[in-house]
Amino acid sequence: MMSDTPDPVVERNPAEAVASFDRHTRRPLERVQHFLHRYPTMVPVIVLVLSVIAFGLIAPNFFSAFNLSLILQQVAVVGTLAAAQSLVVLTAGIDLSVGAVMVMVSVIMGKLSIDFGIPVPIAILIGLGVGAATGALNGALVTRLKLPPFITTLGTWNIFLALNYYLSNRETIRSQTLDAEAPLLKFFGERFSLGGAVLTYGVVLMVIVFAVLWYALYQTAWGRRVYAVGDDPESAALAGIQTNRVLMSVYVVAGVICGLAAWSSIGRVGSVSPTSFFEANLESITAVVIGGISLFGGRGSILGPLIGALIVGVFNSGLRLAGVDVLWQLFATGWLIIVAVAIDQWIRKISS
Amino acid sequence: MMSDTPDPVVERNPAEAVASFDRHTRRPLERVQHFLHRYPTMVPVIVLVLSVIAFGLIAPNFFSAFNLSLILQQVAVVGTLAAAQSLVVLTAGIDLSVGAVMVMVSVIMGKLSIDFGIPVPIAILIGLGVGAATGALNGALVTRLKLPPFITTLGTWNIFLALNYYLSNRETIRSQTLDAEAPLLKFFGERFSLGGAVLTYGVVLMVIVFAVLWYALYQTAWGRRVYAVGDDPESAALAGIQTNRVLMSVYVVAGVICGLAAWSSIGRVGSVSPTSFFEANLESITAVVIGGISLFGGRGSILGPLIGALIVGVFNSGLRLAGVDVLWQLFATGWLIIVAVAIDQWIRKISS
Amino acid sequence: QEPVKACIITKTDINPFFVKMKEGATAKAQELGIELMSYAGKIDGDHETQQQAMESCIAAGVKGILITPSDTKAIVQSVQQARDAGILVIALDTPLDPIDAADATFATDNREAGRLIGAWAAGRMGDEAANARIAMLDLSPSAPSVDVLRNQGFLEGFGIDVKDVNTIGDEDDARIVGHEATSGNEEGGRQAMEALMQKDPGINLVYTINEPAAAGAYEALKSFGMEENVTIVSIDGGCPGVENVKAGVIGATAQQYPLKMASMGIEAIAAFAKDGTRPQSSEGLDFTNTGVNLVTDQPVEGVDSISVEDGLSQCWG
Amino acid sequence: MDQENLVMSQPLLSARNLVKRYGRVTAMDHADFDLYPGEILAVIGDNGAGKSSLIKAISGAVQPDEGEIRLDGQPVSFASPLEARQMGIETVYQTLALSPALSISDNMFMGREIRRPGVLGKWFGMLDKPAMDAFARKKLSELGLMTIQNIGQPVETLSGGQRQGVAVARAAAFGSRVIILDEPTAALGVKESRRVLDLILDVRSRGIPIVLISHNMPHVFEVADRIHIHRLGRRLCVIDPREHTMSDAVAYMTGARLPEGIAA
Amino acid sequence: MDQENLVMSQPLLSARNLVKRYGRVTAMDHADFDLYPGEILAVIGDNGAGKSSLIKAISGAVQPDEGEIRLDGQPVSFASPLEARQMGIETVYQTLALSPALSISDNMFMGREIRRPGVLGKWFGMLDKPAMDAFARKKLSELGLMTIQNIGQPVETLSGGQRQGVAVARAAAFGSRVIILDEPTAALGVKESRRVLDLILDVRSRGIPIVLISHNMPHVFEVADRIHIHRLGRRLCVIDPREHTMSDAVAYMTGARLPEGIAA
Ligand SMILES: Nc1ncnc2c1ncn2[C@@H]1O[C@H](COP(=O)(O)OP(=O)(O)OP(=O)(O)O)[C@@H](O)[C@H]1O
Ligand SMILES: Nc1ncnc2c1ncn2[C@@H]1O[C@H](COP(=O)(O)OP(=O)(O)OP(=O)(O)O)[C@@H](O)[C@H]1O
Ligand SMILES: [Mg+2]
Ligand SMILES: [Mg+2]
Repeated sequence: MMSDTPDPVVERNPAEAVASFDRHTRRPLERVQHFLHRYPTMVPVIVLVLSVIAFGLIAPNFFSAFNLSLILQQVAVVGTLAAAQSLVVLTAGIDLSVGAVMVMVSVIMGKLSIDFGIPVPIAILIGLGVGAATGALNGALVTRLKLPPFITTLGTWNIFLALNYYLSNRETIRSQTLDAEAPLLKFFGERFSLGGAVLTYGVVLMVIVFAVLWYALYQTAWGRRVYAVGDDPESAALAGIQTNRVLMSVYVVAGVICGLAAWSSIGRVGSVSPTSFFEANLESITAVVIGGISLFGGRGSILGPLIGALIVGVFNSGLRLAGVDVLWQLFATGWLIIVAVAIDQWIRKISS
Repeated sequence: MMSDTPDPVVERNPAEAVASFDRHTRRPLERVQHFLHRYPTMVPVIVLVLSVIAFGLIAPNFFSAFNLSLILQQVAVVGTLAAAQSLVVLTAGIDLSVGAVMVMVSVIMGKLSIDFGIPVPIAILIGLGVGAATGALNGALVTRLKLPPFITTLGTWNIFLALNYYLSNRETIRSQTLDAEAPLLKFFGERFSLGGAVLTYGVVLMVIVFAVLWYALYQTAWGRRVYAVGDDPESAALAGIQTNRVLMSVYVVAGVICGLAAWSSIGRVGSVSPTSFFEANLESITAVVIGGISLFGGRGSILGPLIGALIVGVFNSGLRLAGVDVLWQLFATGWLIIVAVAIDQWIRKISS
Repeated sequence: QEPVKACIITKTDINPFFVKMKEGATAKAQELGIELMSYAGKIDGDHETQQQAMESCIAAGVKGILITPSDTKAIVQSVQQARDAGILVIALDTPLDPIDAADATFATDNREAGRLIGAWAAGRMGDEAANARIAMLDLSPSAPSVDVLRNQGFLEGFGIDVKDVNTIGDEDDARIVGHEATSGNEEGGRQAMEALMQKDPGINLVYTINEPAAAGAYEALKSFGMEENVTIVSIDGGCPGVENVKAGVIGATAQQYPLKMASMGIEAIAAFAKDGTRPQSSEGLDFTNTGVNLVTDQPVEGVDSISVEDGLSQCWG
Repeated sequence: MDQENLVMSQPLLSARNLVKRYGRVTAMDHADFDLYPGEILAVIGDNGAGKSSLIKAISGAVQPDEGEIRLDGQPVSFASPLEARQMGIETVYQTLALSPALSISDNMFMGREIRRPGVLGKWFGMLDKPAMDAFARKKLSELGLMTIQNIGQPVETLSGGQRQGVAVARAAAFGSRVIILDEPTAALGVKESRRVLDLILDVRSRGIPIVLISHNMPHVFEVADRIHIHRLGRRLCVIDPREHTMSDAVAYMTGARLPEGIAA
Repeated sequence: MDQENLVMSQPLLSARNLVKRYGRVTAMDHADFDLYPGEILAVIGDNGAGKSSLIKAISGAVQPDEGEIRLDGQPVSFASPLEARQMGIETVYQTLALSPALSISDNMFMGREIRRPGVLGKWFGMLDKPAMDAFARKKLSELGLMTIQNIGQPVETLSGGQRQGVAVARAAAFGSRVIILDEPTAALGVKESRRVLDLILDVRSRGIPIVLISHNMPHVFEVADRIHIHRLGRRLCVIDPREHTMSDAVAYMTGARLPEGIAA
């Protein structure tokens, strides 16, 4: 039975040594799985590319610079919101209030500028401050009262929605009024061309937000701590991380990003509309999930949700251009979520 | 230093022995906390009683047998749905699709009875079967593809909503039509008096569903396994539980309960309305959470969500009777969620 | 030659009113050989999805767009983009704000619809109107424009001082028992009615935002044993609603004509595509009134109405 | 107990050529295993040698990619731990596999609950809680490991040692053919470890064979009849503790020395 | 190293009358503790005696309800593990406290990351990853515990022993005043345990005192200068391993015998 000569080198790590036995040939499917397992961020990218190609084939006009840049414009707001959502999800939380915060802040920025005559830059700063404050409220409930984030933000969602209706009196501030009195509020809706494609500054904002978050998460100590807290809060605390402080900072930063998204949304909508973006919560969560960030925290690349938001945008736009009925768009979106995450799961399977 | 004689009895459990030193006097607040810690189901009951008293004081007409029985009628459907939701949450899942399933099943029951002339009892059975099938779909996605329940049901929610609109063509089946052709569908809306209070059979259904679940969860092996799977699926699997089978059964039972809720909802609404109960998902989750079931699974009493649903009903009714504006009702609901769960958390604090 | 393309964008795909409107447009478009794409918001008030749909329509190179705006002010910018791209934009059912932001508006006057049922209710109650106890069953806490127009129109028609005509609930007339949101469906209507009945069991007049809410309110009244003493008025004129008028569930409803709006809209687009003619507004109005009729079998003097029979022949859905 | 005789008889539980790969790691690489009736077999080896993987394979917790398992000479294949349990193989896993929020008695009977006699049990699946509690209490007292006052106490309120005791008691109570213990004393103190060793000897005296995985050489040499040395995912050899010293065993298991002339 | 002299000098780290209650359980009941410069102090005791609780209190992981902790004679109070670390007290907890999804190097520097020199580091908080990786690799090689090829590998892909190695290396690398090890060898094999013991002796030879909690008496008696025996939530006594046998220690710690004449 002792066919194999045991290895005399004691230092050698058994797992490594055992691993070297693993030379069974792989089927092509397994190779793909392995490649994607090594580069998990590629999964949403591939889904994105495939869906762009698919819709390019079935939907007329889909594959034009105009339409593709339109998709970017359309996802800019939800994409920015998805950046905020990602941060919270990375800490194993979920933020159901992002959409309500965004709309409420846009109303505040608009009201202050138009009705109260406060200089626009100051109104914007106050708006961002309110965003930070909403984040601080969520963060305080999560860290001080130890409420689960789902419940905290379910509660604050209702609260911010009510405040939004109250503050706005459910009235839209018209585009013309903004043009006349506070054009800066519409800044992120302004267009510029970039080699045939027409983009808005809102798109640029989204990209910058993700780039900054990428830097912060991968290149600074804060980012490593966010991952550690999301991964295993108890271990992080014992390893000397002030987990409450990290969580608090995450919620506040997410709140500020919601504030930026609010500003961007004014440019996108063209007016201050208190009833817009009702679905932004769920859309941001969908983008995060399709982007491969684990709802259990600590795992996933921040660039995933950017791709996730684009996938959702491509799907919506493609289905619309293909003339699919609203009802079947809903139907298809349901399957998109399931299939995208199932693919992701399949690729991650071999790691467990 | 050796003032205390060490205990010579080796058998004695050190933790117990050390525990016996604990004789420091307790402040009254701590006593309350301890009492509630021992009987955690009492927490929602106390919140319920307090809110009934509070609204009795501020809202005219609130404190009548008539109004209290009306609240019961109002919560019957969402309460039944909360029973389904509780089961899923006990397994550390969440079911965002319950509301959509319920409305879809009610449409199917109505369509089959009225448009296809299928005998009503058979239409009802088919409806319950469809409920079971939706549960089986959710369960299969969760157990076979290992998708997180949140995502699975986010997807199927969209799908069932689309199917609901498709099947119903968004058309309501009128109350009079049902009275003429399928009165059985409205059975759970029928009233009877019970000592001054007027109740519907829908209320009875809700109570029976909770009673049966209580029995199944506490008195049968299945129930113990549901808790074990929710508590720690890996340990449960190693302890010889077929976790996938348990999860599947939970989703299917939840689906059937959604079917019962669908039948009950026809009685409540009086007609078959594909657009009703849009908010039922979130309301059922709110009831479950306020009822003290942990979103992390495996903890909490099944009777909690019944109380939780009543609390939400009392709040809605009380705020309306107190003449609070719709907007501030939303606001108050937000705080209700946060405060109710914060109290729960405070009571559980000493256990960790 | 490529077929003419057109879009229809409705508020939601849930409400049968808009579903019928879409069906009317689809039928007409088929008849005229127009390729029609249809979009809808996810709920009433979902502006963002409508905006995206506008943009997709522009990208698809359509000739004309029919839209029932969720946010009448906010959509103006997208409408302008479309018009700049040479597209004919027609508002259906709900005018834009300002109304001339669209090339044309084919609408029911929702305020007028409210006034009609208000006036009918006042006439029906006669002197008792002074003792009316009124329940107002609105749409949602976000109070979209249709909610405001119908609510305030009803109060005006009934003869109540509405104060700010853009705000629900700022009235101080003691006859109003309260306002509750219904989400425009049966369950919401029932809950809201139950709440208001408890506040004041003497309610004798119920305004409802639409007929599903009215049906729900009726269920509530029935459970209180009060259905005989209370008059329900509503707006929409869908077939189930008119049936309910016939059955005595609803006293009167203001009927609108979504199919007509939609087919007129498609015809206008066809004409525009052919030779660039733009639709004209009705005499003396800044929009094309597609008409609203009060449907009741208990006509009241001074308020024009049609019979339930007629209502049924023209109902939708 | 005559060990030589035991080795001569047919193995009760055996495995040949088990292979299990996790992605790039091969946890078991053609591993063999033999357990004879009535013996205590210790399994020792480095961290990551694949001991737990071997145990999981023969207890149904993982399915090997290749290889064959025989019980009483008959090939078996366990799709789940439940199936192994139904064949009388009871395992205490390294992670204990207890449900923290459930009671001691619930945990002991997990997956094999006792129903009420009569209609209630048969038709309504009603559990016989008093019987289960009484049995659980008896088993724990037999073990003598602890003085648990409340059998309905959630397991999470027990100390680490008490928990390990519950897991061991569960296995000892229900294991009718084989009991497998994966590092049952790792978290235990001196006194508690002693109790577990006594329990092991006690179970063997009832004729039930035991597989004991441990890093604790004195324990292993104290109780084992044979020692299975695992290395690099396979069985390197089996030694008799009476013929080899602890340092021999350590040398073999770390690869410092080759076990000349001993069959794997 | 002359142990008598050590005992004479002032304790580096000491605690008096520490009390910690968890609901009804008193985990520490007026516990005392003394660690002298340059010594290896073993802490032994039954499961649940309160050893980990004591260690958590002096490392800032839990805040005692009563009592006093002194470092170099100065009263200190650590609100978090971070504060203890900043004072040079480094701890390997029983649970290791590693973040599974993060890399070895991320884990080693968790909470004390190195920034780039210059503007990038100062203004943009940019991490100096090459420096961190190089340092982590050096420390792991010094430990000699493993041949880790990729310092950027997530910790969850390591075996249990390798993980414990990372945790020990982290403590050894940064502990400038005191290193506390709570059962560092529980999950380790014979060979790996040996390495950790060597490391402990090595650290002491650098003059840094060590607190070692272990249930393994041979290990304790091999390396400890003094043995702190914990029982029922408090220090029962401190013994000199050269003057007492293992069975004395076990007898004291289980309460079978009273440690006559030895001061707690
Ligand atoms: N689920 C898994 N996924 C990936 N690798 C695994 C898994 N389980 C075990 N391994 C790997 O297989 C090898 C053998 O692990 P196993 O747990 O069987 O070792 P062991 O001998 O029990 O070690 P220990 O003494 O530390 O318990 C290790 O390299 C381990 O990392
Ligand atoms: N967070 C906590 N909540 C409640 N009780 C606790 C907590 N931590 C410790 N205890 C209890 O305090 C007592 C002492 O626990 P501790 O972990 O300090 O023991 P230990 O001596 O380290 O034991 P072991 O040798 O098993 O590690 C035990 O009875 C334990 O159950
Ligand atoms: Mg193992
Ligand atoms: Mg400990």
